[in-house]
Amino acid sequence: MSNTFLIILFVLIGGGLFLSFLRLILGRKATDRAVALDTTTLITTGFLVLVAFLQGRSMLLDVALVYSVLSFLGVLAIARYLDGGLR
Amino acid sequence: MNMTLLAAASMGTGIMMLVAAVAALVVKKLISAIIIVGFVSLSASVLFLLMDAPDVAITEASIGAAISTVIFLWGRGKIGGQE
Amino acid sequence: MTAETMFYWSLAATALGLVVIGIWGVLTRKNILRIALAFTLADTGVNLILVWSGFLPNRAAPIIDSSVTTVVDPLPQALVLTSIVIGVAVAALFVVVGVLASRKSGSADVRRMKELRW
Amino acid sequence: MIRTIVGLVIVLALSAIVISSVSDYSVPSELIGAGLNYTEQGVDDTGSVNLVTAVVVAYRGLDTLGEVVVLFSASTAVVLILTLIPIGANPTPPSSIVAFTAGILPGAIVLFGIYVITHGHLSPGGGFPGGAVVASAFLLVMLGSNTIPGKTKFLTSIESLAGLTFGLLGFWGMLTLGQFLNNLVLPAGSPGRILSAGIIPLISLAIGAKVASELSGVFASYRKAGGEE
Repeated sequence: MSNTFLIILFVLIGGGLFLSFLRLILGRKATDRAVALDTTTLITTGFLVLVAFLQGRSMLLDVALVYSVLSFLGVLAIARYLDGGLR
Repeated sequence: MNMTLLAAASMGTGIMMLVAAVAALVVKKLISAIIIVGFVSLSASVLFLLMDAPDVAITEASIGAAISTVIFLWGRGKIGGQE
Repeated sequence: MTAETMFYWSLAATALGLVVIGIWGVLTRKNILRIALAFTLADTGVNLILVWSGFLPNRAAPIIDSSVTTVVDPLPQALVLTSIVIGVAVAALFVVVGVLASRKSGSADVRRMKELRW
Repeated sequence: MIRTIVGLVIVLALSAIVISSVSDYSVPSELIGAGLNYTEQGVDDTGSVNLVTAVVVAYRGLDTLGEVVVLFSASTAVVLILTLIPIGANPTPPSSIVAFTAGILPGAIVLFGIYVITHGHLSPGGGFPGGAVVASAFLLVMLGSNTIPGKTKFLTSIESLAGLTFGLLGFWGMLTLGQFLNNLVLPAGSPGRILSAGIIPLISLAIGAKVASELSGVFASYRKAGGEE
């Protein structure tokens, strides 16, 4: 894996993370922030996989697996709350 | 080379995490603060993985993703709309 | 300053900053649930500091297989593993007690709760 | 206003103390003390490839028992308060998408949680994160249903059974090898296999069942407290 490719990957992931982070901080409404949290979670899952690749150990993929399974639940709970449930 | 990339990743994640932590305390609505604290927990999981602690990262991910969010959402629903 | 030094100290600065922000929030916020959120932030920061204290750069995660020769210290990680789960149980207790106190005083503002005043 | 200033002063003093205490500290390169001992002899002593699980369950197993007791008392306090003082509310029914998803996914999530628990000595995981994953599956069931789970007594019995199993496994080591929670009452096996590392997988199962049932009990009491009145 060449260094150029790695740098391009880091810049892409970091840029996407930063843009969705801006929406998370500056978002007008709570729904904007919830969608931004979902996007951030997806991009960060990609970053966790990249870290596992850099260290060359496949067992670190378990962390990304847990997050991709459970982050859906957190966003679902927030959506259910904004919808009027969970009260 | 790898160390430079890791340093950049840890510094970027740390700065975003601190900004989000301040934002969670000064933002107006409580529901937004709960969502932003979810992001802080996610960043903490990334930092744990960068610190070679996959066990701690997996625990933080499984707790911070759903369970702690739901606990605070429940409290917000019980207390009501005032801030 | 090498990249390794920056990596090491940026992790420490993040953890310390999180603890400081959390304590500041606990001391100055007024809503009881906002105080609980600040408490959770400080909890996360303390966990980061504990894991950082056993971290050595350029080593591998403490799971031994054929490709690994040197690993980081597993003892702080084992402590933090239980600390996270206990932290969320304590946060649940905090939220329940806060909800009950706000029901009693009629508001989520800690300035109106006589028992929690400082 | 005075509160903000006092808070800032306290926080700045705290950070000054911490920064001055680590100012002459450099990046370490060697392990010392107990960490060195654990990393050198951990696999031979316990048969567990994952050293963190070895420390949690075998070397510091008694501390883990105490921490499980702390978790138990915290969750019991939550359930007790919410049982004594009902707080009324009425949840709205979920949309059909959420209800459909909550019918399919929990089985897969529980299966994944059991994988995380039982592979705790081979890969990242163990009782605490696996129990949290299983509790999340219970949470998804509650998010997708409008009804209150009426019978949550089996949660209490699972919890007590898991705690009893932990204690009995500890006493097994005391009876046969003369040491509480001795790991090697079962053979250590070859490291890297699923059936190895003595009683570490059994204790992981007990911890996972206890964490999962305690967190699920907290959620069930939340929903019950919301349904009455």
